Amino acid sequence: METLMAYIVGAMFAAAVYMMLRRSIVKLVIGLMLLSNAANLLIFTVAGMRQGAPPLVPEGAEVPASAVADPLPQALILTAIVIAFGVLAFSVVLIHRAYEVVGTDDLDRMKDTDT
Amino acid sequence: MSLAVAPILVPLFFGALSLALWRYRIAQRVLGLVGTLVLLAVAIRLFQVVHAEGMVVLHMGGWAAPLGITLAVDMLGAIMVVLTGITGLAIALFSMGDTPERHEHFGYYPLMHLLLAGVAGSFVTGDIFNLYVWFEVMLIASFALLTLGGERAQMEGAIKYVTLNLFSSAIFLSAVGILYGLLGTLNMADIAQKIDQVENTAMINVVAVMFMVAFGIKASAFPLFFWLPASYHTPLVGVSALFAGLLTKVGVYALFRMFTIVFDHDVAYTHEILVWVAGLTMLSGVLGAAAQYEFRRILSFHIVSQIGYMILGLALYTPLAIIGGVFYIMHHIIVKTTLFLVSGVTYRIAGTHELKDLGGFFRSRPMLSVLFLIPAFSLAGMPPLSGFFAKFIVIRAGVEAEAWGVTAVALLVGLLTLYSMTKIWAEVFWKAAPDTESGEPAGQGSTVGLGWMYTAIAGLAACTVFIGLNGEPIYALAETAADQLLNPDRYIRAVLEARP
Amino acid sequence: MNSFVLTLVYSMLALAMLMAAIRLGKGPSLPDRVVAIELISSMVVGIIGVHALDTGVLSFLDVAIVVALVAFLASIGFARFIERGGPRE
Amino acid sequence: MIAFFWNVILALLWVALTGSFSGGNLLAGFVFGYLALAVMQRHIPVLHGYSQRVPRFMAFALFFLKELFVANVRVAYDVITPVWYMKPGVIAMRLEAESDIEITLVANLISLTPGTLSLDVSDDRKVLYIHAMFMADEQELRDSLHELERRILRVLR
Amino acid sequence: MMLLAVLSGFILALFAPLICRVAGDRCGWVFALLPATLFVWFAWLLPEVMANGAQVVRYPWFPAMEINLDFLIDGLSLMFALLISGIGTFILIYAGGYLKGHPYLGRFYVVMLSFMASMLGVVLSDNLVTLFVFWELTSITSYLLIGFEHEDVKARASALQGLFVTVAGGLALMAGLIMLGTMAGSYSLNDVLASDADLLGHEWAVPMLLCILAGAFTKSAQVPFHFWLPNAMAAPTPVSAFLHSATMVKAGVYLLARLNPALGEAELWTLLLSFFGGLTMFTGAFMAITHTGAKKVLAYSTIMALGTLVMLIGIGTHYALVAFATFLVAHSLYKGALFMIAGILDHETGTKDVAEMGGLASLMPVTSVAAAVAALSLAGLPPLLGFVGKELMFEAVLDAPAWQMLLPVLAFGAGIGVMVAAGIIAIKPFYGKRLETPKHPHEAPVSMLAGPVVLAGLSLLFGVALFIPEQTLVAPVVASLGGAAEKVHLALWHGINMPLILSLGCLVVAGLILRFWSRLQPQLDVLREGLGRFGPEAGYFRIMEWLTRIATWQTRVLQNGTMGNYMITLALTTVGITGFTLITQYGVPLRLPVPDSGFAAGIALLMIVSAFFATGTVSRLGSVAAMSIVGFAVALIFILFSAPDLGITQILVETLTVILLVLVLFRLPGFTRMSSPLERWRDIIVAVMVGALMTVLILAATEVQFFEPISAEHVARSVSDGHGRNIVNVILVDFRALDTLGEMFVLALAAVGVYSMIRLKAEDQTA
Amino acid sequence: MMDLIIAVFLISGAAFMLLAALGILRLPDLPTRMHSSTKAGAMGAMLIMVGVVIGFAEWLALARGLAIVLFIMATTPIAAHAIGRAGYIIGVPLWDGTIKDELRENYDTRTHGLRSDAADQDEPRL
Amino acid sequence: MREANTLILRTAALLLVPMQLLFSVFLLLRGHDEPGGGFIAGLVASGAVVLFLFSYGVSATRELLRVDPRDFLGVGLLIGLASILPSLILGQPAMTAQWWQIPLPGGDYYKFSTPLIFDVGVYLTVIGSILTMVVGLSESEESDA
Ligand code: NA
Ligand code: NA
Repeated sequence: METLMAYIVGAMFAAAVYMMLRRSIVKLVIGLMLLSNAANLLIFTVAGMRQGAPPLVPEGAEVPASAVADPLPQALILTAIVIAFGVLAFSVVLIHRAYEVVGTDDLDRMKDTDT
Repeated sequence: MSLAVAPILVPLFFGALSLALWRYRIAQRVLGLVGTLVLLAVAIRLFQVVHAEGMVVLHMGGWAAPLGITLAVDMLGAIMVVLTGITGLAIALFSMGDTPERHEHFGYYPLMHLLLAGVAGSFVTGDIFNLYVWFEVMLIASFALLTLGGERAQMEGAIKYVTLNLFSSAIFLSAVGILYGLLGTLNMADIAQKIDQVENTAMINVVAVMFMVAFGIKASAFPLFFWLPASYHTPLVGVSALFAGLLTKVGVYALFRMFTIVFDHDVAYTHEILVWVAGLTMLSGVLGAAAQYEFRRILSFHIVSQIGYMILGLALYTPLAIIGGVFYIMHHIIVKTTLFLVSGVTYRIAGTHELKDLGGFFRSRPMLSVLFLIPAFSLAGMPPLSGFFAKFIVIRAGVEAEAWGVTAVALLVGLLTLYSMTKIWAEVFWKAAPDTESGEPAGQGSTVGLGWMYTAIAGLAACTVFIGLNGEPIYALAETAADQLLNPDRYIRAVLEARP
Repeated sequence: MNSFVLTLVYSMLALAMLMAAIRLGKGPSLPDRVVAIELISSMVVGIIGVHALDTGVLSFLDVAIVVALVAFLASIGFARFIERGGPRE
Repeated sequence: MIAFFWNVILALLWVALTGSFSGGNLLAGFVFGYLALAVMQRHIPVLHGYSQRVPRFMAFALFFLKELFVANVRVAYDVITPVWYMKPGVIAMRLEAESDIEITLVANLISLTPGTLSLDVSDDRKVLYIHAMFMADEQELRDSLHELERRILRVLR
Repeated sequence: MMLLAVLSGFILALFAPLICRVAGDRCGWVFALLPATLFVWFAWLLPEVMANGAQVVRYPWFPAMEINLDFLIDGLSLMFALLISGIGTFILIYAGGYLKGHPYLGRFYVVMLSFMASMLGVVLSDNLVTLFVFWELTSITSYLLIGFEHEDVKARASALQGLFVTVAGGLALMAGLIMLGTMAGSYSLNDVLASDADLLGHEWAVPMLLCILAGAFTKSAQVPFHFWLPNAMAAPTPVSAFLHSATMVKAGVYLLARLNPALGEAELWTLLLSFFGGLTMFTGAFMAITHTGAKKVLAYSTIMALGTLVMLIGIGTHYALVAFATFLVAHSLYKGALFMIAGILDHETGTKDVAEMGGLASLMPVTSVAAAVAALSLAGLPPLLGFVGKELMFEAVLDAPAWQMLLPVLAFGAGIGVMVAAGIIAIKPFYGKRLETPKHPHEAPVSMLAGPVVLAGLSLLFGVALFIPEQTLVAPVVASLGGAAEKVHLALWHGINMPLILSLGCLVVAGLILRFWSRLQPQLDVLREGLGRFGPEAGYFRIMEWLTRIATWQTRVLQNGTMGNYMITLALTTVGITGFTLITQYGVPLRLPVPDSGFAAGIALLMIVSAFFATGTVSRLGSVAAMSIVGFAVALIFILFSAPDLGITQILVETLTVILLVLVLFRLPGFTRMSSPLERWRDIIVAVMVGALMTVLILAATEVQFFEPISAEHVARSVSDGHGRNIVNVILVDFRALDTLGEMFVLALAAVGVYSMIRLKAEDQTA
Repeated sequence: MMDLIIAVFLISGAAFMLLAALGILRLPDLPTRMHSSTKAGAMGAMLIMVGVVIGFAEWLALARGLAIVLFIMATTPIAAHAIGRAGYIIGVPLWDGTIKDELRENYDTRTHGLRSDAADQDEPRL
Repeated sequence: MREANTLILRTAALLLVPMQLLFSVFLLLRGHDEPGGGFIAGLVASGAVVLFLFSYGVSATRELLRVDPRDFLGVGLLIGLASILPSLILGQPAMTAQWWQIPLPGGDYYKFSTPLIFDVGVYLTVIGSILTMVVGLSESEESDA
């Protein structure tokens, strides 16, 4: 599965970057969403994927009966998901405000600060 | 014995408290000052302990490394934390006089505290993923601070800032993931120790390079710096100053941390890249500044350029070079903050940042002029200010390492920096103010609160003079820091062998 | 559980999801797409159930509960958006 | 509703008293509680008719499942076959249900039954607008809808 | 004591504004007390140094970097110190008169005193770095002095030019000094001069030499860096007088003289110094006669003198060294005097153009006499010290080891030039027809006359009583330069020899030129303009212009404001550097995907198809809808691969994201296609490159695992030590609770950011 | 035997899902598609849950299964109502074969008010 | 403007919101042992309030909550930080978990701990954050309309 996921995640990164390269700020949102999903899946994939063995200890047991999926990357991804959500929420509102203030959704017309 | 986490918890606490008291503006202001003062106090205490004991290691939650998150404060970390405190306090003081009421109503102070928490967290943590988390805390606090005014330029700048930094975060996160996949650990000391045991370091190099890109973006290294000049001149001046002083330095710090303690396995490859990065960063930043005619824009481009010097210190990877890099970081945080704060005063008085519309300040405000000249000449590396010694050490390291090309660039960039600073000096201070009879700035702005602002600026300027005139003890600190960075074994042992 | 049955069920669900996704892609109106999402969230509940049985991990059912309880909020959000006069596409 | 609440509390009390928190024990507690309430209902006004309502609910559930299944098959047939047999349309249905809960439940259960979909309630809450798929015999449709409403109300009232 | 002596200027500078306020118009006299005291003290040190040789006084400052406030006291440094403090005394007095009533007099003295102190620091420092520190301080302070009349655009430009050129050289000097220090193994000048190390045989020798010369040449205004000096005349006259006579520009000369014992043997040193020195000498003299502004003429004559001094160090013979020392003293005296006189002239007449002056001698008798004496010294006529210096110089060039014929020719030309210049300064304004000037001239006040009179008087006194400079100044200097002090013997009359003949020749030609001076002016103007167009100053302007142009171009290319370009750069940098590392060091681990679970593969495919749909669709809402399918699919992947917590979180977050999006998207425009097909293809290529990199990275990373993950311990200790059966949650709230703490704050920050953005907007609307 | 029952429930559930998917793919307009998705989807999920609960044969599974079914039954029609209504209000076109529309005339597009008076006098026959 | 989806949605919300809130508390409390925890629970609870918000509008939601969402935020963060206090007071490394067995009637114990307090802090913070954003956005939407 990791091999397939490698291609899938790569494709997702590509899609994310493509969207982030668009001139429309609205599309940027989609790019950011894809980007964080791609990064999370990358961690998930690289850490190794195991089916049907969630890192839970059965009631009454000290340790899981058999090998379980690595819980640490899961914790990391959970953190990353929530962080990405916060960032995305902020970005969405930022983009909205930018659109309101600048009056265009064309990134190429938001050059005031640079030139 | 949880001193190591204090620089994080203090601003977090004051930030949370300010948020809880969001209705009370005065409370926010008081907490702003008190919080940064306490932060500085604990930072200094932490520094003292580190100074005495070499390193402070804290296993959070009592989980010994590498199981939990371990905070590991060595000299570099301690220095950075103290600088965070100093900058924080200066900004808080300045903000007392310069922050519009409506910004105070909408979270200015909590955001400031939490930004400091993120910065301090990045400096004390010894865990790579935890570093990511503090980066994000810092980043999103900076996003919010950047957009706090709601102006057009802020929005435009923020979009670039946000997007490019998120790209960096994604690469950072991916690199952490791959690193974990390879080594199965997140603790920096453990990573370093395990890398030492890896024979074929090809993949380690790949990850190292990814970190280099991610931190390079945060540090605004060439060719990844675009977000910085696009945004740093847009927010409130206090915010600009805080960013200018601290934020990019966190990226630089991360490079220093990772490319000494952790990725020292193939210096010939990794640090050679950094040499190029350093040279090009210095040059492109300073040229960018030369093309600008707006006070804060010039300063912003100079951040980029100066980052190059710091990276150069790391890239040359000799003890002296690392010392120079650390010294440079210390100097630059203070000086850059001061310069931005000065721009705040001129803006307050004249209502513009455009050089062509400014003028007459030497005539009307000699004190401010002196307070500009000191950091400006310091930034340009003029003796006997802090910047001179910073530059001198790096250049000397460059000469001793026979890195002629990049050393020549560093020298040239110093000259061009001076050019920019004199440009500001001539236009803002020397030149008579345009459009006024008296040649003095028009003075639309209110002068209420200027006292706070001057206090902050004067305090920081005193720091740069102090470092300049009293380089020896500062050098000794940088030397200790460099020594620790170049002997990762000590760091590794301290972290992995410390008991909770 | 019989692996053939599971494979069959999985395949059917996968096919179903694919078809729903096609509707999502085709639209033509936003409500059409939302209907597809709604259906897919039901399928997700089913899939999680089957997977829980497949692996014998009861805890997965909790995920299904959350989906069943919360996923419809997206539809409500879309509906509200549509009614508030969001541009029609 | 209050009676049901009581029943649940009794069940929980049972669980607490027996000290074993398993589904079976909870169910047992519920059954014993139900019996207790059935005995008591004559003396306590809020419990009136509770014992009848539970079997009525069971019966309704079975009826509903049957309806659900049958109607689903009907829709399925039309979906699978290439030609459309359906005659869709939007009809207005006079509501017997009065309270918010009743209206909502009626509307939702109508929505859950294949072939009908509650679109909206009029502002005066007297009419439910329904999209129906098979309107070949409109009267039969209306009858079945009213039948469903009556059954629901019987469980509720 | 030495430290105090050097730093006293800085300390006094701190109080200068206060003193000015208290002492009022007489503050110049007060300030002059300091250099006067220092002069006496240095003079008092002189006999001891002559008797016992060089002394080094050490004060630790920054010992870790070998940067210390060490001072080297020998003949050379004391002679310079005496000149600085001595002339400085009169300059400070003079400035009080010249700038009387100026609103910024306090600021002026702050910088002036700092400048003086810096200059003392340069000449007295034993430490290479400290020397450099003071060196740069002179650049900074002179920048502030040149730009003193800062509301005049020309003053600002000139100040910048001076600073830019000298600091440019200064930076090279820094590199050179570091190299020198490293090669010699010490940053102490005394050690360097006494070093046994084969400095000239070291592989760094040539770059080191070139760097140091670059610093010295720029500071001392050698061709082709000389142009900043005449422009520096924008400064108030007391500044020019000080800068030109004894300080600033002499710093370079001092440095060369100082290092001569260590580096003088290098052939390159001899060649470069004598060539550029000679060239500068000639150019300065020639340019002097093409100008009519008194200060300009003097400035070029300074360049001539600087060239001469450098050339003499380069020649390096005994005569040359004696000539160097003598000429140095002579020049400091007459140049100081002449500048102050020029200042008096423009102060009294209101014009700077000598051509507009005439017949002032009767109105300003004292000034005219002082001018005459100083000018004679400048012209090199007996019995003034300038004559002795010039004779010695001719002597030196005639047997110079390098550039055999060239140097005497240049020297002859220069001799003519300075004579003409002297004539312009001393004759033209004072004698001949009385011309009307903007202001009615009077004799200058005492404060302004004291300097010229004393300095001119000394020029005369030293010329007549040659033993005084010989024993007190020249011999110690020659000793410091590595020459034979005991062989020093100065005399006015050496018999009829080649130098004398040359001098006479100069006099004749100069007389002729002066006779026809006004008639020559038009031709000279043409010449000057031609030089202005092609000379080094034009080069400077071109460099500055190119700097701006390159900077603008670079900024336009890099920081062009186009977000797409930024992203592409970032993406390609990432791909380039990471991909390069991966491919060259690891290889390309391509494997075909063989999913072990068909269903999971299906979900993954659904995910990516939806993602592509979200990217490709023209419908904004379709895109958002597709993204929620992506979210569901990701959640399913998490669930199928044993991460229920992740699955739940993903679904919840996805749902809330949709809600947020619809709340905001409502007020945003739809997708519009803005890029051209070409741009789209470019973006697709970039995106595919990033995607390919990530794929290859994952493929490689999943092939290699060096160590077992540490999480085995988390699993083992979750229940026993963490008291929880959901290991992920135990990690989140216990093992790695700090992450979660940070993450809480991230969410809170996002909320505060969002809230402030929308609320501040609401306030805008109501406002 | 038990396995067979489970298999029947699972497969029929999946079949309903498939049916729902086919429905929303094939059916001609928004309301008819919603008929297919909401009912068949919920039905499918419920059937699968029954199979799952039987398969686990645990009280906890039953409780969870019941909760899932309950939640699905509670939320699906609400979502359907919201979307259907929204789609109708913004005028997503109905299929040509639609034979009747008693809502349109009662709906005030300006105030978004919905009257009852013009409705068919459809008194419930008791 | 007519409030969207009045009757059916409002009534359904009245039924569903308590269910969701209850479920969120359930997820919170048992998150240490089974899937769940402060984040997940907080997200579910936020979902519940969002449903209420969509059905009844901003002012009704504000009444329901009684306090400003931003107060949740500050309080949640402070609770999260407060969970660190016991370890600091006891002089243990910061964030060291403390476990207390609280006896229940019937001989059982309830495990009360600082991680739980921490998780409650997370829970409130998540609710506070999301509600601050969503309520704020809805408000500005209403003021726009
Ligand atoms: Na020589
Ligand atoms: Na977390």
